[in-house]
Amino acid sequence: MKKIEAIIKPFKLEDVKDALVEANIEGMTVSEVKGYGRQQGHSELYRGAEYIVEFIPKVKIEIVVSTDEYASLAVDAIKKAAYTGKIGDGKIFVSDISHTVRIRTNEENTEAL
Amino acid sequence: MKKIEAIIKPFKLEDVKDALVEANIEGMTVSEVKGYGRQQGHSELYRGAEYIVEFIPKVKIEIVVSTDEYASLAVDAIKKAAYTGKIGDGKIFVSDISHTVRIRTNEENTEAL
Amino acid sequence: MKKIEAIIKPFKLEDVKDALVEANIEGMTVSEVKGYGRQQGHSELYRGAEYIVEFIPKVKIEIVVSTDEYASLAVDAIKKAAYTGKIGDGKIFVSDISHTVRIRTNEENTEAL
Amino acid sequence: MRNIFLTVLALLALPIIASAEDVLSSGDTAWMLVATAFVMLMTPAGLALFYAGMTRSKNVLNTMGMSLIAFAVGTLVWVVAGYSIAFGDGDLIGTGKIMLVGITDKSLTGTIPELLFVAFQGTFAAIAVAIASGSMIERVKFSTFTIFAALWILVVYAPITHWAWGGGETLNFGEMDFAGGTVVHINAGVAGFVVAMILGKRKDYGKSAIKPFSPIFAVLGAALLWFGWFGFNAGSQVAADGVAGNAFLITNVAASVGVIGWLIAEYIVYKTPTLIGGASGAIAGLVAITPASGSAGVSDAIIIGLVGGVIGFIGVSKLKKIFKVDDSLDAFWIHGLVGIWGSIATAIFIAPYLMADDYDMGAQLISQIKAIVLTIVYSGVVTAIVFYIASMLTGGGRVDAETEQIGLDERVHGEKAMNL
Amino acid sequence: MRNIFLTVLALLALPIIASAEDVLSSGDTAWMLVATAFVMLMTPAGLALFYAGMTRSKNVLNTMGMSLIAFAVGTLVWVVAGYSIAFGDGDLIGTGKIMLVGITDKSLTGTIPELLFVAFQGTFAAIAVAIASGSMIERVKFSTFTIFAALWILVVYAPITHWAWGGGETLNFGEMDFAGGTVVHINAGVAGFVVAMILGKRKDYGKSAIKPFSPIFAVLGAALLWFGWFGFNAGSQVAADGVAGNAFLITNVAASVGVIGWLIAEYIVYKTPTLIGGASGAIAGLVAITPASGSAGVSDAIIIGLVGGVIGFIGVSKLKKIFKVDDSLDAFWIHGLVGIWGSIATAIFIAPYLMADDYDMGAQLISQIKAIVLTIVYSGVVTAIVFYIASMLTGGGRVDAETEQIGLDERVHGEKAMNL
Amino acid sequence: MRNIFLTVLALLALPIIASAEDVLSSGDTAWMLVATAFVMLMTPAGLALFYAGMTRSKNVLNTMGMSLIAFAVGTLVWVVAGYSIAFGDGDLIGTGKIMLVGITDKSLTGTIPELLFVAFQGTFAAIAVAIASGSMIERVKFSTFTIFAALWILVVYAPITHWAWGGGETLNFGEMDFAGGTVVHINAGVAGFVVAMILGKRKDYGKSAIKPFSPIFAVLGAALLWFGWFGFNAGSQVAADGVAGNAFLITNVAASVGVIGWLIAEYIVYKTPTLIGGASGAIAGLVAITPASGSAGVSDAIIIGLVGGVIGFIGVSKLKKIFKVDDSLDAFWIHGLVGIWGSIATAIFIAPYLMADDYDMGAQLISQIKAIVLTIVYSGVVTAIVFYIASMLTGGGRVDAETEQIGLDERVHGEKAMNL
Ligand SMILES: Nc1ncnc2c1ncn2[C@@H]1O[C@H](COP(=O)(O)OP(=O)(O)O)[C@@H](O)[C@H]1O
Ligand SMILES: Nc1ncnc2c1ncn2[C@@H]1O[C@H](COP(=O)(O)OP(=O)(O)O)[C@@H](O)[C@H]1O
Ligand SMILES: Nc1ncnc2c1ncn2[C@@H]1O[C@H](COP(=O)(O)OP(=O)(O)O)[C@@H](O)[C@H]1O
Repeated sequence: MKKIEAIIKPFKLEDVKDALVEANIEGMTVSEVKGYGRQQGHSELYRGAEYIVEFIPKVKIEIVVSTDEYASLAVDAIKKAAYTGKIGDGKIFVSDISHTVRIRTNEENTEAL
Repeated sequence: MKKIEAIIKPFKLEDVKDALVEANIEGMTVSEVKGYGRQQGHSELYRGAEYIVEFIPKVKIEIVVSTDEYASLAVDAIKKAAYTGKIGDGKIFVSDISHTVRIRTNEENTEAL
Repeated sequence: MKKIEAIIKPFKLEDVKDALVEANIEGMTVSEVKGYGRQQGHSELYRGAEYIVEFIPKVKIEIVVSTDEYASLAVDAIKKAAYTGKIGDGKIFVSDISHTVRIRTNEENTEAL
Repeated sequence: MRNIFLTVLALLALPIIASAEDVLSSGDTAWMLVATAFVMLMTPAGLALFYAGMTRSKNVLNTMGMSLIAFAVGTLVWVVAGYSIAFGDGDLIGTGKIMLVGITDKSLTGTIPELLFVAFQGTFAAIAVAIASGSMIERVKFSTFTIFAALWILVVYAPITHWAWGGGETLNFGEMDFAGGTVVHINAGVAGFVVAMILGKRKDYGKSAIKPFSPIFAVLGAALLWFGWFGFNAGSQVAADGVAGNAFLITNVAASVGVIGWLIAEYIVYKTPTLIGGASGAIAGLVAITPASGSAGVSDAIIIGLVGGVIGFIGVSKLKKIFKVDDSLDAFWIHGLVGIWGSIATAIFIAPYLMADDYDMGAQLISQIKAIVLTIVYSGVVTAIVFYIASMLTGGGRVDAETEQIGLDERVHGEKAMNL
Repeated sequence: MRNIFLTVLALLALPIIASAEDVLSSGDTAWMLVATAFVMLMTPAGLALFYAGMTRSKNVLNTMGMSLIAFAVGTLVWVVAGYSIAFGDGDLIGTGKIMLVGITDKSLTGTIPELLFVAFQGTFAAIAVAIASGSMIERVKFSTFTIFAALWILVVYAPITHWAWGGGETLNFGEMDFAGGTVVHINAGVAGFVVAMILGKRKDYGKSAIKPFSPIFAVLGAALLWFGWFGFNAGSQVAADGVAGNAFLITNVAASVGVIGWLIAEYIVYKTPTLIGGASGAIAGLVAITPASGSAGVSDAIIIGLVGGVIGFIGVSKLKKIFKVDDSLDAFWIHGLVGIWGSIATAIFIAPYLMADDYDMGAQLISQIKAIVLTIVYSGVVTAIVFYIASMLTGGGRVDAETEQIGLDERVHGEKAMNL
Repeated sequence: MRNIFLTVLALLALPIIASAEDVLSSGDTAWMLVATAFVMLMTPAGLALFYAGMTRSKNVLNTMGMSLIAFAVGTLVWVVAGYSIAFGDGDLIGTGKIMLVGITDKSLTGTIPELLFVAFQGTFAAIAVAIASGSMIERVKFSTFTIFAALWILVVYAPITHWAWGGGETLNFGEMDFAGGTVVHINAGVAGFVVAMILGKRKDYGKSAIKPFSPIFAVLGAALLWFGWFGFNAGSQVAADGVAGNAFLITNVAASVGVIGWLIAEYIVYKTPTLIGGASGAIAGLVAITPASGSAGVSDAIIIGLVGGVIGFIGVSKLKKIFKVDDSLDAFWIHGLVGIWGSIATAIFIAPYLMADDYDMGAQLISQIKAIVLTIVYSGVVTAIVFYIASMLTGGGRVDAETEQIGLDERVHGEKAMNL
């Protein structure tokens, strides 16, 4: 089983979710994170004093899928939906999951997904 | 070493923590996430307009343990404590950790846990 | 590729970020988490009633790097910058990443980082 | 107060009687100083929070900023020219008091300083345009709205006020509008609706969930509006007397039953009495009683407010869907529609002790309807013109799509509602 | 004001003197219009925020909603029947003013319009039951509370008011209760405590950490309560005069030393002066001075308020643990216990310039104690009955366990305190 | 009001005339009861929120707590000794009214109860030291500030008040300071600046981003300050008359153009009109008009307020960088610098109808400057001494480095601004 973690721009969340659902991936977990990278934060004003916001709000999506095919489907869906072409679009990381359980049913691994 | 990630219902956090502590697992990291899955969000009202909340508040627990035995102890503890039998109870994912450090003491791997 | 996850004290974030940037690691993702461990939470008062805050605010930093050398550079940088010597300094976990994509450019793996 | 003076003086039979009316009363002045402060609080605090609490978190500050700038700009244009247009001499339009020329600390309006009356009326102008901002949020340009607010007060609000209260004769139909049901609420509601039509819908409207930032702020805002409304309604008597006392009591009753009416309707339809519903119900009850607050009794107020709350709920949750206009915070449905109900009810529900002996309900109803129609037509047409001008002057009235998506707080103001 | 009139008139020796007392004073009316608005603000804004800020985030809106509905329902039942019971003619109970029959804009109470007096007293009834809601939060049904609020005002609050202020003779013991120490605070505190006993503890009480949503809102709420309390106490003089001025000053002083007393006690015991403590101390000081606000001097106020703050702290942090009743937001400890202190102190600490020449402290202390006991017994017993009735009518007074766990905001109102 | 009495009495030619001035006016008293409540609200609600909203999330409660404790302690020391120093008899310092000895409910100040005047003036003392707290936030010890607040009111504020308003002759230069431009604002701004210098910079100042917790609270706080300022300025007439009406109107206008001025300046320089800027502009406009509120006309107010807003912006965004003092919330730049502008402008911009026939602008300007210099020197020097004493008594005036880093809310108060 594979876990896909994607860091994307917050306003793309809705699009990415729709793309994943279209690719038949119907489970995911989302969290709010802050990203540091090439994208320079916008500057904010505070009573006339300007400062750079280094950490930029991002959204992290985590999806666990059963097969490598599903994994590349997911990666493709995210890539397309999260794309704007501007710096800061984010990254996708894939790693291995050795074991999965669905708490409600006690199903394991592929069935649990 | 193994990492256990569990997505559970927020109000079960206290129970799960207690179950883990009882199983002698005394370290964990918790974060607030939003989940998308089979569980349909409740509908919320906004001045008479109804809409579905697709992303449902969940809690993610991350635990790193030294051995496979501990891992299955942890999985069992979580499974029992987080169970309600209703849709949306959540999932448990297990993966590998190759290296661990305790910052305070510089201890590594098993000793660091 | 390696993923480094570090759980640190929130007020050390700025120092750790600076240390990582100095080590030429220029991408990271940060989130707010709550930690449970040996560090006892401080007690809070609520209208005269005292209670222990078991979950303590922590910050999680996630960094994906291309090589093992970079990984140990990162671990060292974090270890030093996050150190206070007091209980609750946190932990560093290292694991494997099998695949990486940069959404903006479609670059993969090492180039994506 | 006035009475005992007159009694004393009458007994003395002195020539001073003729001018007794034109003497400053410290009691009336004390009340009007406070009433003006109360109405002031309604805009940058009450409405600002009521609206901000119902806006999405990414646009909260922009919404709040519109109430603030509406009050600032409104106050300025009011003393410069608005008061002259509204309360100067003339039939179709007032003149002669530009920059308050000729008014001194000794000038009186009734028994209070005229300068205080200027301030009191200015707060009405400002809140009217701030109410209309609720229809435009999350997409209108801040600059466009600022210019719109200034123009609208001069060209739409001040003339309508002149006809209703300022001495205009041709366009005064003898309507009863004690505290601004037509002048403020219908007028503002229609104006908001027209601008919402011109602006078009928000991109997300009807698509994704638009969650209110915080019902806490909406309720707090509504409570402050309710508080301020005592100045609005009981202050419109421009004296601290029995009619003001009556206005105060029925304002409080109408707001209360507005809450109850809305929550019951909501409970029946959705099984969920919401806080935003309760807050909105209070406002609906207050809007409904506004024109009647100088004439209704307590049982009238119960009917007017309760029906007001129910109509508001129906407007927002049912009728709105039919019209397909993204009147974002329902300025039309809460102020316009409920305002029409209040204006009609004013002619029907009158306390016996405040009803003229020769009161003719049929004739009065016709007066009310004439005034409502005049307001809708004039406000509807001229608001559109004014908004087009404001848009032109600012290179289009709507923010670009990226700003709308990312949020106006970050992009327009460089700020965030909360940094936790 | 009254004096110069009398002087003038006396000099003229005219027959009008006899009725001079029954003339409306615009100054007094101005003050009472404002005082009523001030007290109104205390419930849907002041108390709503003070309580909401101390509630867990998942129940914030429900707590706020209770203050809102208490005010709405309270205002309605007050004009329908409460005022008649409290201020109508009769010994054990008042009658004859149902739906305010017979009262017009010309009716006076002292020198102000009676309709305004109705509104003023109505705000007291509403806040009393809202105070009691603090003992029930996070578990009582919204519907149960709504019905309870209506019944309680009619059956508990209005009769007690009638005995203290409304002309009841048999059950009036000559107690000094200028602004409602017994009528409002002890009464509400006891009522809250009794309902908390009936409801039982919250599931988490004493187990897991119950963190207040936001001390910011608690402090803001306390500041608004403090502000409104000037209307409560100085307004209870029903005139703008020297006694009102005295009441104003000592109210401010007592609140201030209440803050200081609580924070010092907290610092001594826990080394941590909290903001919620400071806010609670202000309320304790205000509760303590309420019955004495028409008679104490400034040095009396320092003692009454300071001790009030310390007693409040001891009640909440020490005595509460002994009683094992989950009086969630401490309505009894802050309003009941401190109210008892204030009521007793009223007989002891009196300004020389406000003390009757033949003042008998011993006799007065007995009057105070009789009134306290009557209030505790009557409120205790009848509140329980009323709450059982309200529970029955709504299928049990407590929400189900899942709702309690998930939170009332989501489950009862379908809303969230903040969507960031 | 006074006039008609005099007229009536004059006509009657009775000997009562001589004492007519010393009679309580219920109208004036009504207004002053309210004005005092308004100014009270400014500190624990208005300023507390304005400042808390601009503080980092980890120190929000501490900042709020300073306003609360400033008001509590300020009120106490004011009635104990402050009022005596400020308004007792004497040239350099007042005496004879310790613990308000000799003042009863019948004592008058003009036409209002003296006890009310005590309360009114006490709210000024409290807000002055609370304003100064803005310069010290995020690092001063809570205990140090508490003691500082008490001492400062007695040793700095009360004497300066005595010279300006309380009957001091030697150090009264005939300056025009209607509502406290010098007494409150310049004084507090200088005091804050001096303490900021002594304390030193916050560790993060100029290094990492210091994000304001929430502009929502800053705007709400500013709106409440604006509201309260009507009591501050129009209340300083101590009567409900034409001058109070004038003061009310121009206060509102100056605040409005202050918003406009700041936002325009900000837009020109940074292209970003911020909400915190708008809120700060309102305060700048209000500070600027304060000394002139008894004498300026509406066109004067437009100039004074607009320039006030622009100067405030320049001070905060440009001049502040030059001075390198971490005046954290800009008490000096907004109250001190803008206060100086207002004080000078008071002598220049006067309404014709309020200008004395023999008005000598040159001489008046010199008076203004003398009073400004006296205030800066006296406040600067004595504040430093007072702060050193307060520091000594509390083992140093600054929290330890770890507390500063982790946040004062958690470490000093054991609380968190929001538990979501
Ligand atoms: N090496 C990394 N490890 C973890 N997260 C990263 C890494 N590099 C980038 N990120 C995340 O991806 C986001 C986008 O990266 P950035 O360099 O700003 O632009 P781009 O995605 O266009 O390369 C960052 O804000 C951060 O959250
Ligand atoms: N494939 C997945 N990857 C990551 N998280 C998932 C996945 N499927 C479900 N989840 C998480 O588990 C939660 C519960 O899943 P859901 O399908 O709603 O019910 P159940 O747990 O009963 O199967 C979701 O809200 C989501 O957070
Ligand atoms: N086994 C674990 N798995 C996941 N997170 C852990 C684990 N142990 C500790 N942590 C995280 O590290 C933080 C610090 O651990 P703690 O035991 O308090 O002190 P120390 O780091 O000094 O050993 C915890 O608050 C928690 O977030």
